[in-house]
Amino acid sequence: MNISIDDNYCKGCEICINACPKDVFAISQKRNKYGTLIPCVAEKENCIACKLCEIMCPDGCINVETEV
Amino acid sequence: MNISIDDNYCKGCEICINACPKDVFAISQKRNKYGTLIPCVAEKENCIACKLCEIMCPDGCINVETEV
Amino acid sequence: MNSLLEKYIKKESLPYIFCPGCGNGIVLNAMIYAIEALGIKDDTACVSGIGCSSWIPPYLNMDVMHTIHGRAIAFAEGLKLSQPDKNIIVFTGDGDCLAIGGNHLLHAAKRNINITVIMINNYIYGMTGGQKSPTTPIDAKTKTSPYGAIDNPIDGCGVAMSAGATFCSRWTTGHPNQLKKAIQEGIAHNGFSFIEVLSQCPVQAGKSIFKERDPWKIIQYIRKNSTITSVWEDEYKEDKIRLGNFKKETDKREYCEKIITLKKRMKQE
Amino acid sequence: MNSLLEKYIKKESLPYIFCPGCGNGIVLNAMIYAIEALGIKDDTACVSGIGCSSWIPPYLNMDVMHTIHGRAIAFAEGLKLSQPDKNIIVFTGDGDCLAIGGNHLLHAAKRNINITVIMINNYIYGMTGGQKSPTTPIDAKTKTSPYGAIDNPIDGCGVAMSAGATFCSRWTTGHPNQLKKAIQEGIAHNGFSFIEVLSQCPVQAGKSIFKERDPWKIIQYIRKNSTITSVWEDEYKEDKIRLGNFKKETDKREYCEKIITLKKRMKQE
Amino acid sequence: MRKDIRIAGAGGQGVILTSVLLANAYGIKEHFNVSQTQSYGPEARGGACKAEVVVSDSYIDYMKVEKADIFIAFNQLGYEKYKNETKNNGIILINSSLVKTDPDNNGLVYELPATEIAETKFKPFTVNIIMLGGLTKLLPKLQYHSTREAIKAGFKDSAAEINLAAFDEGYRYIEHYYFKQLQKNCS
Amino acid sequence: MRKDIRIAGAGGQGVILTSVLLANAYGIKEHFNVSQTQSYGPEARGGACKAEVVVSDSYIDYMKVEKADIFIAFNQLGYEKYKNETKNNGIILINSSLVKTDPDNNGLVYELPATEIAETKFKPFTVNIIMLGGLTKLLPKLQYHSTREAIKAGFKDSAAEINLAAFDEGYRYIEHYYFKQLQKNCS
Amino acid sequence: MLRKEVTENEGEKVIQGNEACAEAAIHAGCRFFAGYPITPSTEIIEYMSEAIFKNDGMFIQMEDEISAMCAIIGARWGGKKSMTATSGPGFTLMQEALGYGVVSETPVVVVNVQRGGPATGQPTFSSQQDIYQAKYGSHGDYEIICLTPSSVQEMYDFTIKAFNLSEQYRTPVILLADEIIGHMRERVSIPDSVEIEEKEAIEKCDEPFRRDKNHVPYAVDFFKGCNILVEGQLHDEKGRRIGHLADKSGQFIQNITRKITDNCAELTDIRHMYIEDAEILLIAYGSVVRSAERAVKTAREKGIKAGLIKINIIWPFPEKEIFRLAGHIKTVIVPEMNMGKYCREIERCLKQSKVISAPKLGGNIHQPSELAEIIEKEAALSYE
Amino acid sequence: MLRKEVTENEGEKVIQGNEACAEAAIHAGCRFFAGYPITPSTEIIEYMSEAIFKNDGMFIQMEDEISAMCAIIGARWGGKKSMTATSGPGFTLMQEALGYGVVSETPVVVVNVQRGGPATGQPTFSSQQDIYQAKYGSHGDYEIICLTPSSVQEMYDFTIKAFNLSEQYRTPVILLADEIIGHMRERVSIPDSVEIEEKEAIEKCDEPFRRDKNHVPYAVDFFKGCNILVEGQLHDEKGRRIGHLADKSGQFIQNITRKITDNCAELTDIRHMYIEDAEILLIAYGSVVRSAERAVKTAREKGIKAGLIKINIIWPFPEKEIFRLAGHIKTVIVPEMNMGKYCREIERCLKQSKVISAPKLGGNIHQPSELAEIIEKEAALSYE
Ligand SMILES: Cc1ncc(C[n+]2csc(CCOP(=O)(O)OP(=O)(O)O)c2C)c(N)n1
Ligand SMILES: Cc1ncc(C[n+]2csc(CCOP(=O)(O)OP(=O)(O)O)c2C)c(N)n1
Ligand code: SF4
Ligand code: SF4
Ligand code: SF4
Ligand code: SF4
Ligand code: SF4
Ligand code: SF4
Ligand SMILES: [Mg+2]
Ligand SMILES: [Mg+2]
Repeated sequence: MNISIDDNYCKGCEICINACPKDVFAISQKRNKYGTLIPCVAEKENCIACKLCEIMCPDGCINVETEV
Repeated sequence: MNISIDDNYCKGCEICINACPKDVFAISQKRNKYGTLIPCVAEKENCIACKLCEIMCPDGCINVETEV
Repeated sequence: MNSLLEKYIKKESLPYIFCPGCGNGIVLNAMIYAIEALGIKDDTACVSGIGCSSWIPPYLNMDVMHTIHGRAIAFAEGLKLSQPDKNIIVFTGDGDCLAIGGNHLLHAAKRNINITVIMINNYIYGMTGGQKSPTTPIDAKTKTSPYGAIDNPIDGCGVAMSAGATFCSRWTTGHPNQLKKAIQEGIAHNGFSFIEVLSQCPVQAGKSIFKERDPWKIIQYIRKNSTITSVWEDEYKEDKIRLGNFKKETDKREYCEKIITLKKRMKQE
Repeated sequence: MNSLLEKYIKKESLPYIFCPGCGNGIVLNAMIYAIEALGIKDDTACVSGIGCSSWIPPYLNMDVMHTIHGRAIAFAEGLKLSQPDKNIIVFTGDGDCLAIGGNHLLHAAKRNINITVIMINNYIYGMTGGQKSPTTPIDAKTKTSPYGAIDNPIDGCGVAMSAGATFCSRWTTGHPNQLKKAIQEGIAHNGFSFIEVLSQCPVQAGKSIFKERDPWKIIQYIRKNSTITSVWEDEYKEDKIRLGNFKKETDKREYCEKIITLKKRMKQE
Repeated sequence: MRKDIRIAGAGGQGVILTSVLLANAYGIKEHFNVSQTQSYGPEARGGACKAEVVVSDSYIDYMKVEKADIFIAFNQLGYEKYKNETKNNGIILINSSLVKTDPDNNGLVYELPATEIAETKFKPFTVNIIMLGGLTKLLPKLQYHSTREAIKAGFKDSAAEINLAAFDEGYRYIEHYYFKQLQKNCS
Repeated sequence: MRKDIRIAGAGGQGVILTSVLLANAYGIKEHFNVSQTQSYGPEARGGACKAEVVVSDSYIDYMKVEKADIFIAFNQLGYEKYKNETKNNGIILINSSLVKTDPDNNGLVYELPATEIAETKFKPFTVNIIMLGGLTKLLPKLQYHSTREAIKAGFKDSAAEINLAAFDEGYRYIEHYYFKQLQKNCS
Repeated sequence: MLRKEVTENEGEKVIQGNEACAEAAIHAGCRFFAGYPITPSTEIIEYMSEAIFKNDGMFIQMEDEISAMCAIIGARWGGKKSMTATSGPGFTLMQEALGYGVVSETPVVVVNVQRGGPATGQPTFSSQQDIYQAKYGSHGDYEIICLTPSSVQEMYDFTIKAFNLSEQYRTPVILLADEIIGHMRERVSIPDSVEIEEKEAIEKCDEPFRRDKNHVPYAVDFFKGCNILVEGQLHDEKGRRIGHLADKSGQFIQNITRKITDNCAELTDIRHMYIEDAEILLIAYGSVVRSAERAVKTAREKGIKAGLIKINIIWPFPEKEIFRLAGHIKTVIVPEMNMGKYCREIERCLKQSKVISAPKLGGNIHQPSELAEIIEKEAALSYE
Repeated sequence: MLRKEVTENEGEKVIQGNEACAEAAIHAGCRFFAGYPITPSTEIIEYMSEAIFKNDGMFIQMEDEISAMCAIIGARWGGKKSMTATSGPGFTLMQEALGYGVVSETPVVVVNVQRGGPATGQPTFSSQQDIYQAKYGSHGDYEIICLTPSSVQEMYDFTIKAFNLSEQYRTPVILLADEIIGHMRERVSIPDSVEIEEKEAIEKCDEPFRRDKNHVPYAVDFFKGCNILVEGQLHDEKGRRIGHLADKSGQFIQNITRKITDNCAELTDIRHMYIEDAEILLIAYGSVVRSAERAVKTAREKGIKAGLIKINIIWPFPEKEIFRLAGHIKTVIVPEMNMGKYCREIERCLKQSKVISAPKLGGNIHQPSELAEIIEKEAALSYE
């Protein structure tokens, strides 16, 4: 399983960080090309694959791959 | 008391004839300048001065004078 | 001539352009009686859109705007805001008010601005010669519904009330005295008033909807088809049209008043 | 990138023009999930007006009309009538749909024509920079109500239902899965569907209405301020906004269907 | 050959319908070029009313009538308004129940008491068809049957019947009157 | 004297506000003629952003900037887009935290790490005011106090405070850097 | 591509202009009509409400003219040829969506049966007052194709042509009739078959707005796998907005205007009469042509060398052809049922000529005698 | 009658064009504003929503532009000077009610801050594409007064003037700005007092629409005992419809057009620069004037005899004055931020000159260097 955040489109709104029931995401120091601070996947192992982050990310950046 | 029908504006719709609870008006053979057959005051004495005819005449032709 | 009309009507413009037996003249009478009863002739202006029914105000010896199709309420709102102490009455038709003008009705009602809208519902576009209107009954064969109207008619009172009108009545031209009273109350009410009048158009609606040209018979038909109620229920199921004074809500504040309060508050600050 | 979006979104147009944290993207997601669940991508077209919310469809890999302010529903009706078998979804905002476009909503609902209207209510004109909209709460200080909004807000669901919408739901961007389901049901429903989404505009509404710029906090605020009910009562008095699937009426016939029946009848005659 | 025909009367008298039936009779049944026009009052109703028909065996340029060859007056108002817009040698047909003509008239006047006939023999609404009957008799290159066909095509069964009878009455009235005239002239 | 000033950056970086404050400082406090213009992205949000200020002691005809006398780049994108639209002897001020300059640059380049300063010493949103501070130092006929006044007038009390501090920091940074440059040039 | 469409030929009929228009629309393949009644165009919506269902099309009476115009654009993208009809006030209300039709390059036909304006004006009288509005009524830069019929037959023929041109150039086309033509009944002949333009809609096309050398984009419809983005902002081949890119935006405006102006020769439709030796020329369009024809004949009978140019497509302005035909003519008279509008174009075009405006206000058409008088006066002047 | 109105003079300020317009409206006596937000005019409604309440006026945000236009007409008859402001699409929607304003002879001011069109077009970019729409956007025959400011100061001054002209001629007046002027900030000086036109409304007048020799009707308001009938049909002195009377109707149209065209001299507002010996002339209006000024100066520096005419009131077209000033000039260049529109009028007016259209599409203003290049090219030609 894999959780990815797409740097290209993330606008740093932090909805994912707040929305994830398992606190999988966290603030990072990484900036994308627009200078936006994008979150990171901090605790992947806590993920319950509810995919709330996917539907809640307004910029469609998050992908949660469950089938491997 | 006096009931008058103004020839100038009557369009012969016969609403007055139908509306009057006391059948005061009747069809006549009199034509006005537009060639319209206008009703006549046939049974003035039956009038109860309810003035329904006044408010129901769509062309404002009828005047019921009560105060003399 | 009706002696009260001598005072209110521009005689030189007579006869009215209305067809013989048209209900518009009756509504005009009722409105004149109401104004006279209130004694507000000089403090009242009338505004109308386009349609036969909108031809009511131009005959009045009063300040009148005969405007464009569907927008009477918008003109009236501007006029009211510029002279909040005056009474503004709008005359409009089922097409003028509910077809092209529906949005202005919605928003004026929502604002609860103190104007009185009298909508003459003859179930048809009279002026243009008998096309389907938003109130045309289902299946009626009009000039633009030759196979019968398929869309559900709109209930003007229902829309006005749900949008926020604080006064609402419906009568017919067969109820001239009730109508006069309703207009009188509507004008006196400090808020948005909506008064619908079911009226006969013996020529166009006569042809397509009632299959009857005698104005009196149409009046009777409409009366018979209606019932007087004192309360408006949303889930009304009877097949008769409701008449009555449905609503008079006094606790909602009026729009101009709110602005005036705001301005007073500003001055104090 | 969200793998489903790879299929539905024109990647070359990204990033969206929406501000960081804007709710529009969430509504877009919910809609895509709904279309995917129904498997109707190729038989569906989206229409929108003008406003931030109306910028949702242009990113879709589907047939889309991005039209003019307030008229999306009218365009959609034409499109639907020309292709009655296809699904037409309208995206619109509180300004687009209830201010300038109110009359088209009224009439489309009255007709019960089978289109699905998704109205994103962010309580403000986002696109033009934060002016009062018909849903702006009373007293809110926006760019055009610097002393506080004085007019009563309109409830879009209330208007749509009273005008005749046969399907009606309201959810928030904090209820993405319920929203997706509602959209799915709305599309499947054969009649006029109205779905309102309470959404966060962290930039404009954030400034003037919520005094809060964090999108998540606004989402939470809206959620807390609302309550999920299963029935819509007209005389609702609580001060919380109602959410839920309010209406699904299946016995009223759909508009296109009525025409098609009519045409069949004509052929037989 | 070009003939300019003008009909005037009041709204509701069937002026326009008369002109339309006439145009159909000439255009469809007699294969002439026709141009039929009208002027309405304020939007749909009331007031004065005028219709014109131009008939020609060649292309019709100007489609309206300046000076009429044939002028039909349904009422006095219409007569007054257009009596001087008729050619010197023109034909005038009046509904003599309602119209009084000027002594110093331009054209040859034919009188047809259509309102009287309608109200006594038929229904008030047949006035215009009675006039059309008389007119058919008077007009050049227009067969009795052509106008009848146009009437048949223009009305539903029941209405057609009474109108055809009224038409005949008008036609015959003028036929008779016309001959009388001739006789008068001869004597 | 006419000076054409151009500021480029991203929406949200405060480019337009900077230009407005600058226009106020020159126009109100220094009594110059000013024309301030901007170009927006698609309606209200996002994308590239540019603002221009023309300052002159006489009438300003053309109100936009063709070649700039002074060019301020808030980010790399802005820098790239307009770097060649600066006069040969022009002045370039960059937010050196985000902008890397070309070696073959036209004008004299001043570097001010505004983002760094903002994020470490103030708040992220003060970037533009730090830049404005540096700019004020660099610009002709513009007093330190004039810009300060414009900032005071433009912000509410609490916001004014932090912005004034940020402004000072930018001003002083360039003052310092500028002298350093001079020294460098001398050595 | 032109396709022969068999009409239900009823041969010769006496019908109203408005009816002829509606019937032609059906023959031209119109299968969607949305409208709102207004004098003097109402007979068109009335006819269509009956006829279009019989021809397997769809009809809807909308809540106003704004939504009617929107609906026909929507329907056209659904693949149905579409039309609406209106008059003065309704035409004004349609302008915003008409502009959208132009920018989105939607082939639709809009009929304006002109009445007297402005505002409510003279609802039952005729005019030619809206000719500039037809060209400039919506905001922004664009060009329009506009036809002006002068007989009931032309009401039929030009409606067919309007549909064909709209398909060919993928743009809204305006049929600008007037009350006289709309309400007049004349004998017309309905042909056995009419040629109608029908482009096969491209399927699965990636750049639906790519243009041919005439600047005309592809024929595309919804639901054919093209993922079309129909856009009211200036846009590229994919429909994506380019409003923030000045060069591309300028190019876009060039494209939508040049597809009409560059093809002006093909869009020129002029008839003339007695022009070979004319010394005094009338230029007319719409119903007034009929008065002009008669006036010119009258003048000829009197030995005056009068001639006539009749303009069937007033927009794009057939500048070159008018100049070619009339550049050398000394006196040009432009009769119009308005305050003198088209004559402004003529004046600009015929710089060497004396251009006389012959406006007619008040709702009636020019009487031929009025025009003949002007011609005679001018003739007398030139003989002095 | 002009009355001195003391402004709350704040002397010199740096403000936006849109703000200057709104502030001027207040100073001109505007006490009613109805509007609907739209880029790039929104700052006007925003300013008014605050300022007008402070000045004892009334503000309303309407549900759309149609109703906004209607509301200001309604309010004006209530006796309050009124204004609305909009851009492209909104201006299009206002056209029907604007026509009603013209026919009912209602003095109101309509501001259109032009953006790129057509349709949604280029919402945040500038254009001068709506100049003909301002004149011809509504159906029917009419004339309009239209001012084109080219600086923030003029945004202030012309707004005052727009109100005065509307009162003087009793007709809607259009302030046709553009995005650049609307959004630009410049230093402006607000005068201590402004002269504003204020006619005392006549009381108890029987024929409220009787005209003076300039064809202008009386100043009348509701609630002054006049029993006014404000009518959108063509009407007589009492407001009664005359649409069925051709002569009277024609006369009415004459009246409402001639009150503007007959007073064209008074309505001419032209400035010029270096015109005495000019051989190449630029004619410009609105923001483009600023580029033209610089280009002309540049040309002069190079020894080219260039000159400039700046038109402050584009409608009515100042035909006579342009001809007087420029009739003899060989080469005339007309730069515009549209596809070349006003140049059509210039061409018609200056028949002897070579009129060169210098259109600029895409949303940006002409760079002075672009214009200088055209001037130089033409200068070179004339020296050949
Ligand atoms: C913008 C516009 N569209 C259409 C019309 C034509 N029109 C005039 S009145 C009318 C309908 C009137 O119907 P209603 O309001 O019911 O009035 P009624 O004549 O039945 O009293 C229409 C469609 C118009 N004048 N303006
Ligand atoms: C006819 C017209 N009037 C006004 C506008 C300007 N305008 C664009 S979007 C908008 C409001 C949008 O509000 P809403 O529908 O709530 O969308 P949001 O941006 O909030 O999602 C307005 C007024 C326009 N484009 N067209
Ligand atoms: S929700 Fe999406 S856009 Fe927002 S911070 Fe997370 S990944 Fe970025
Ligand atoms: S799938 Fe659910 S648990 Fe996993 S990261 Fe996303 S929101 Fe958190
Ligand atoms: S009701 Fe009036 S108009 Fe009708 S017949 Fe009686 S008097 Fe005449
Ligand atoms: S007043 Fe009453 S009773 Fe008397 S005539 Fe009139 S309706 Fe009849
Ligand atoms: S058409 Fe109908 S509504 Fe109009 S005047 Fe005649 S009867 Fe009255
Ligand atoms: S302004 Fe508001 S609604 Fe518009 S994109 Fe930004 S956050 Fe979203
Ligand atoms: Mg009606
Ligand atoms: Mg919104």
